Amino acid sequence: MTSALFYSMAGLALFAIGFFGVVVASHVMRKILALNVMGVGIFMFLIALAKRNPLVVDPLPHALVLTGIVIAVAGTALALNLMVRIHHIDQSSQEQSK
Amino acid sequence: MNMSTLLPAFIVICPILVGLAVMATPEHRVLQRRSLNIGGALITLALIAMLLSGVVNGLDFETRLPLLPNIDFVLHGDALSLLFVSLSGLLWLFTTIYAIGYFKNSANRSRFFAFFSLCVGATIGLALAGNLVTFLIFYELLTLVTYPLIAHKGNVASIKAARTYLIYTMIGGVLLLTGVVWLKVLAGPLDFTSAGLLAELPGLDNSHLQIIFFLLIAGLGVKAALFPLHAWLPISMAAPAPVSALLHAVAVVKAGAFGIVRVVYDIYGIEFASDLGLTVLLAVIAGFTIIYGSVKALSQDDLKRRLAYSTVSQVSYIALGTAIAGPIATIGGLVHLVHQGLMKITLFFCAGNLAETLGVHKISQMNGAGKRMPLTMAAFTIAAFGMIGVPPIAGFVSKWYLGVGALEAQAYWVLGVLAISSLLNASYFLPIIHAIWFKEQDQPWPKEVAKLRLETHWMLLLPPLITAFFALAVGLFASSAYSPLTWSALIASREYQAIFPDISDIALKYSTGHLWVLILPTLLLFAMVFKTLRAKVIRLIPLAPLPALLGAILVVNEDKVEQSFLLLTAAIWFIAALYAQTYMTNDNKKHRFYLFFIITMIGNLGVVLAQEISSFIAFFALMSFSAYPLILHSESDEAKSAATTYIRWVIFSEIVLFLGLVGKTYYAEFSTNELPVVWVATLLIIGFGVKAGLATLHVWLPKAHPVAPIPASALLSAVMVKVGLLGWIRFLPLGDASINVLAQPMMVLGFTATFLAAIYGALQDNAKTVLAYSTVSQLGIIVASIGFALANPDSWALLLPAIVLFAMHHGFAKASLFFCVGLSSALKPGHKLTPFLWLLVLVPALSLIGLPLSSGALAKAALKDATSSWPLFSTLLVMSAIGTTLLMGRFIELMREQAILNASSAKPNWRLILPTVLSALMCLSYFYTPPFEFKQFQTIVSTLSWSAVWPAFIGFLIIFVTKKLRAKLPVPPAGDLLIVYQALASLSTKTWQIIANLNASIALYIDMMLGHLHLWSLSVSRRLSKQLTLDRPGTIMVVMLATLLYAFLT
Amino acid sequence: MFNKLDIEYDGPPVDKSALSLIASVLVAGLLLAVTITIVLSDKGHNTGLATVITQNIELSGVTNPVTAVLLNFRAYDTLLEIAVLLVVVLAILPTRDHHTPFFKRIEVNKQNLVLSALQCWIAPAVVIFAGYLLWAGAHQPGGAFQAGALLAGASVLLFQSDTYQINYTSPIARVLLVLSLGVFITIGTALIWFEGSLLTYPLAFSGLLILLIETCATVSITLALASLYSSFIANENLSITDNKHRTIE
Amino acid sequence: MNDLSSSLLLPAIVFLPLLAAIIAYLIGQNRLQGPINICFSLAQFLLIGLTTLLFLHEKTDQSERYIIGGWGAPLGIDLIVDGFSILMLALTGLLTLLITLYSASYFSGKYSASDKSLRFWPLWWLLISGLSALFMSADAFNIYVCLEIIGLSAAALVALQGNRAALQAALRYLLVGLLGSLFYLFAIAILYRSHGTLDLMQIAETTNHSFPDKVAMILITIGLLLKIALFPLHFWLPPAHANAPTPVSAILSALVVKASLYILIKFWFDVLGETTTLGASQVLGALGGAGIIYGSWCAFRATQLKLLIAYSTVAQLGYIFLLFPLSEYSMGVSSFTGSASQAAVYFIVAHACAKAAMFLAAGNLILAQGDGEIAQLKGIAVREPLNVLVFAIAGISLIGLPPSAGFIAKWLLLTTAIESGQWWWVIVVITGGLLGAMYLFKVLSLAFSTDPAVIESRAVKSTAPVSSVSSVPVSNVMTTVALILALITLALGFNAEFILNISNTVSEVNDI
Repeated sequence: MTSALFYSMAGLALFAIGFFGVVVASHVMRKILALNVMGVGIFMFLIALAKRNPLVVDPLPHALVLTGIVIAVAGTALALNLMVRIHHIDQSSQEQSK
Repeated sequence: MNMSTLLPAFIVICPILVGLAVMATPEHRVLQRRSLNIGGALITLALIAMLLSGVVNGLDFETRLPLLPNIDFVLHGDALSLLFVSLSGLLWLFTTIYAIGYFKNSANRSRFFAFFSLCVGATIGLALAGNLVTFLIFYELLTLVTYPLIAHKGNVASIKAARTYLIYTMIGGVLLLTGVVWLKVLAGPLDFTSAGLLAELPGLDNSHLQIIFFLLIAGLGVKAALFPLHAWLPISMAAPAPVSALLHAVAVVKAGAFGIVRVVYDIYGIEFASDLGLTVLLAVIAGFTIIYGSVKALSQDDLKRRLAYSTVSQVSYIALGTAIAGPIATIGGLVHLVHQGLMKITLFFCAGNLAETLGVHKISQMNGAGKRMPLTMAAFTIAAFGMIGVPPIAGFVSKWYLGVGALEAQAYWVLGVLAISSLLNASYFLPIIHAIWFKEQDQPWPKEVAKLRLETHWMLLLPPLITAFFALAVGLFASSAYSPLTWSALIASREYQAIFPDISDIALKYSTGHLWVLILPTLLLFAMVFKTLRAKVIRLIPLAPLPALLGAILVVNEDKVEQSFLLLTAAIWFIAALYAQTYMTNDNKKHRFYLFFIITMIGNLGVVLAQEISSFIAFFALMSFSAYPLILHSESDEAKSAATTYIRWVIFSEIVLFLGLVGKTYYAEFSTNELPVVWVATLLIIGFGVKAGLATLHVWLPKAHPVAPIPASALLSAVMVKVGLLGWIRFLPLGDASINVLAQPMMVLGFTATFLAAIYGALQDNAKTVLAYSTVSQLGIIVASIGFALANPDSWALLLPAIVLFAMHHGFAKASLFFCVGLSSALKPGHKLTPFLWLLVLVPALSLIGLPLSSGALAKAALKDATSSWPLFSTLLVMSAIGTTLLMGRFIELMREQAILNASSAKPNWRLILPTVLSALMCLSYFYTPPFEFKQFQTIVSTLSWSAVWPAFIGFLIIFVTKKLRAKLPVPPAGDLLIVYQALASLSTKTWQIIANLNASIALYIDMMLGHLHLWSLSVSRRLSKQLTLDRPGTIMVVMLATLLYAFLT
Repeated sequence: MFNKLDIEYDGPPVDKSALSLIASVLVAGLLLAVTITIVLSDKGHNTGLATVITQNIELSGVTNPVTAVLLNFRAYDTLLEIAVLLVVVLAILPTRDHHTPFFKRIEVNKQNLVLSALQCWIAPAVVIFAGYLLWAGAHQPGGAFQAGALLAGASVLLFQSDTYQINYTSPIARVLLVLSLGVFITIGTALIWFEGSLLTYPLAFSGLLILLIETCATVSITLALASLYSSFIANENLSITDNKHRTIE
Repeated sequence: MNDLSSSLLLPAIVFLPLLAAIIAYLIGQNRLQGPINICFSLAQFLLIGLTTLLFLHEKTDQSERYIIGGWGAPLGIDLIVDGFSILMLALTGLLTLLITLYSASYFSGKYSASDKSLRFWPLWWLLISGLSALFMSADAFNIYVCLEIIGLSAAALVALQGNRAALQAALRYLLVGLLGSLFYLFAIAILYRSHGTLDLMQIAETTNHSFPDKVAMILITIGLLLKIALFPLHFWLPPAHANAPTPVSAILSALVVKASLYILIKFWFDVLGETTTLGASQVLGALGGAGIIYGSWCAFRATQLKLLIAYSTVAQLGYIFLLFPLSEYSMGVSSFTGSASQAAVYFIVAHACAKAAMFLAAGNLILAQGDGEIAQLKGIAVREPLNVLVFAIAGISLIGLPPSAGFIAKWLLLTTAIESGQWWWVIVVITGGLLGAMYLFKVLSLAFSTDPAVIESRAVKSTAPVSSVSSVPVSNVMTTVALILALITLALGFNAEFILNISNTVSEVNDI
């Protein structure tokens, strides 16, 4: 059980947990977080992939992870922004209704 | 890319371009839109003419564009497509003019005319389609383009109609698509080949082809309104009139029928289809639709719905024609495509005019429309008669060819269908014609437009007149070079190639000898139309028959029978005309009387001069139908009931005659066996028997004659009845074959009629009825002699002149008796002229009885001599004299009572007496000797035999003895057997009523069930969709993941 | 899963309908088990592209293989990735231009001593460190993204005390945001002209060009991440400019 | 095609929109924005047109490869252009040109708040560049990045309206998009682990029936099905397309959904061809069939016009998914060459043009009449005849009635279904056509009906205080754009050869 194998299993587990979270969670915030967990799972799998052969490190997955992280941040930011704007509209409509 | 490849494309593109251009023109630019429309129509017609001329002299036109991997978009101008293209191009022009007039100031006309020309573009494309895929493309385009036309008004009814139309045509379109795709997969590119594509394609499994055929026909059947798929047609009557005119006469309905023709002939090939057993199925459906459509039409009060149902039945004629696997039936079917188009579009134009100018939509509101809109209603009548199949109008031609074709294909039940449908057509068109012309306008018009110079806007009036004229011309000149009939014959010859029979002699040539005889009367007829000339024309009427009279004496001498008949008819028409001059002077409806007087005269003279079957039937129909108003003249109740009985029997005889003559023509031309066909003979006997007063068929005679004005009843009795005899002489195989099975019954019927009529007549209290019964009894003798001729043909040479002589004698005698009835007021005792007048009465009466020196004696002697081979005949002949004396005695009694009753002071009117004298003179025998060159017994002396005298004494003896007895007896009703028939008729209508409301309740039940089903399905779907709001996408996604996992890994 | 997106939902964290719960647990477990068995079972390609990259490392102009991959071998990916970042920034920034200067310092009466101290010590340090990171990227792990993230962190720190206020819609901000993508594209297309195909750095200048792209990327990333953060703050108190009367808590 | 591969045509197709986005963002709000964007779209259209012509002219072999950065396959990223992708590019070019024209006048301040246009134009160009990049990319991870650009910019565009429904729809669309892309990324990771390269061609060469490839294929299928919105996973599409502004919903329905489909087809037939089994394609076919029926049924019951059109997209996608079971299986591997692929290609093109035309026409109708309620549409044919005509033509193509491209597509699909003996798909296609007719003519019958009662109420309504969006007469630029699209659908209906020989799927298939 080399460490790379262990980490990739951990990555897969995180992916599955994340997916489970997305399917089951009901509040949007939880869904976004679950998506992030899935993303992290994949990145861990990729990094474990890079160090599969103890002797040599494959830099490509690292680059993929880097790009993946930036895209994940972007996606999450947009999702949060939309969520917040919905929240504001709900709040202002409640104020008017009061 | 020369002309031969571009022309079809231009013809299709032109209307489409016009459509698009019109759609772009704004609503208020009326002139631009109008010029675009009419210009487009004319250009297209010009192009079609070019195509027509090209195809006629053998050029081939084809536009081929690549469409799908190995299917092309083909427009090919062959004979069949041209038939349909020229029809739609022509009718498009007229419908555009009509529509412009119709939509003078209504909303969104640009939209209407745009879709209108697109619709015609689609129809032309459909007609020119070279393969089944192009046909399918234009077929579906047609649905799309007609939808906005039906929904044009935008009110609830038209939207609902459009929706139903869509549901049907969409499903039809889908079925057709599946069929075409399946066929394409099996048989590759589906180009139309003239004798059928699939026949020679190897390795096609028949069960597939049958299913495909069913799919194709179901798809096309929707538009061709075959039985189960026709419901959209009547409902879509909510569309404006030009739309229903275009849809039902030209575009949509014909597209379906044309499609069926294409599939059966150019894809399957007629032989291949028939031995696959497909054509029988189609024939049965078409037959059923014909009957069903007509039956449904009966019960519709809305005029356009009735016309719609009649379209449903008429279009199936085309399908029937194609389904009967015979060349002549094909011609019938194809030519009906054009004829039905012309007739139906006229009917719809007139319906549109009625709706537009008078606001009349229901048939019950149409009373007296003839007076208000004479020209439109005239067009309507011509087209209606055409639909019934009255010669010489277009409808008859197609029914004729269908009939002969059915016989050729041994499909006898088709003849039955044709007969029943003609009967039904008559029963739903004639009441309308009666209501238009002969009923007074009982309530004000619902929405009358201000009276213009013409009866309505000229644009509304011109098209129906032109199409009606075309319907007539196409029928009359059917066998001319450029008629649709010859064109369909060309098509059929290409379809059948090898086994195409020679059809030249069953063609309808309407050739009549000595046509110059009829010129004067027709001129007078046209003159009658103009109000100003009417008075002068009436005075000229007696001159009309003179050319015929002169012709009879001088010119027409090659055929003795024709000469004598012509002499009889012309003479009596001349005398009657003279008599009518004075008799009708103070009658307020005399213009109508004289109008129909002349038409009947033309019909009668025409029948006598007719050379062959078609002209004979044409004039026969003309005479019988135009006699109807003469009978109806006095408008009294008995007149009305007599007239209706008369017209019903005329229709019956027309139909039976049609069948008989169809049979005769077929067996004369094509059948190989020599022996005469019994059923043809029976039909002919029955057909002419109605007119000639055959025993059980005579019931209309005693009712009709007394009711008509004197000159009319004289003509009816003396001349028109003889036409039946002429028909027998012309068409029965007398003299060349003996049909014993018919001979005996005819003789029995003849003599029973003679004696029973005499007894029945003697009890009558109306002088004219007595005369009518005497006609029946005299005709009985003629019937018996014809029966005798049938029994032993060799005696025919002698018998013919005797019968003709007897007919002439009876004609003149009966005419003069009828004229004497007119003089009854002058017979009062004590005036110095009375004995002379009584002489006028006695001479014809005694000549009828057959006293020596009279023409009757001469005729009876001739008859006795001709039938000498069978002594019983002459004894019965002698005995008949007793009957006649009984009738004459009763007649004289009534005349004396009449004289005492209305002994008016007016002195006898010379102008009445003169014609009676003329006709009375004719009853003396010496007039007959020269024309008939009777050798041995022609001398007058031969009439001096004792046998001519003793029956008269016995007759008079019985009259005196039974005088008091007869006074006590109740007067039996005029038409003896009629009561029986009427009972039968009421029985059948009652049973029909039961059946009708039985299936009405069934239909209601089905609708209710459907309603429940619909509601139930809606609620189920609502409940189902509530649960299935896929609110668990998460779980669904997981489940899908699992299924994919399973699917991939196994 | 996405149907009930009501923000105000304060019910149980996991919707309790038993069916979906059990089903998803089961299948998730199955999914996990299957993938793990597959991954473990299959040896697969053990070294990936390591050898190829090491061979071409000298051609790339930088020694750190990750940066080489990121900015030379797969430069096209990085370009598109910057475009992604730009997408989100555009989606989030308020659309109306407030015509306030790009960078404004607001005098706030009550000062939070600890915060202001931290700011003046740490912010400059972070800036220098970020510069180092950027420079080291060529031969050690580091580079534009890490430097940009760090600077963004510093800007978050600065925003805490509301003393600094950046107007992201001012022209300068717009130019800076778009700078990295613009530079990258110009260089990329220019290289077509010089080297014949997209993004092929000339051997001599590749290091220099990568550095230039890296710096512009850092600037844009910092501003982008800062704007993402400040958009949340702005939304908190309904972006200052919208309703003037509202006081800043 | 040496001049093309070395020249700047291919990369320019991606960079030009990016440049346009930057400039549009920098210009900000002024009247110059419209014209500039129009000439950018024109330039883009010409560029793609040139590329297509060159590609057709060359026609040396199936595809053209463009090596970025000179590094070659495993290391660097390549751009590859084959028949199918050139067709999709051409489609993108055409739709960009037309919809930019439309949105130039749509966002010119008369109809929607002009400040939205500042955010609209850059996002629009980024979306277009993402699409163009996706159709050309030959690298698995690069496809992921393109999918992300498209997903995010599309979600941002959906949220443009700013009202709650739009935001909610955008959020749901974004989350679904992210989930789909993560699945895809996970599959890429597995593929890289077993093949050691990210280039699709190289992966294709070394795929065998091994487990990882199968799992990767499953994950890609699930991820992309989520993004394509096939039947059970379609819940996010109707609200997203209905609430987006008209030009956005047009491009969404016409192209964005097709992008993920393009990738799925690429993987399903080319890259991981061996792993696909007949059973799996039948499952996809079944889902497609169910989609047709369910989509049409929901469209029929929809009360909002745009919602109706969105559901009809769900239905039409079902048709395209029939491609999978119908493509013939030789030696267990289905190839994207048979007549089924022709049908699918034609369906994609026909649906793109027709749906875009329909959305634009519907947008015009809604602008003209004030609100999206179908019931309010009574008698609109009188006031907006051209738009109703465009709506009708587009509808005809969707149902598959003859003169339109939809008919050719349906014809090809039916022929394939019958040839391959799977006659049950024929029934599905037929019922789909009929159901389609139901909802189209529901709208058309309303448009034609001119109830006097309705006319008065409409007359009163238009003079009364106008509802939320003022019913302003539609500018004729917008109507003409819709009309051009409709006419293209009709033109495609008359000659199938043109499209089929662009997507060189035809070249191998000439024998049938």
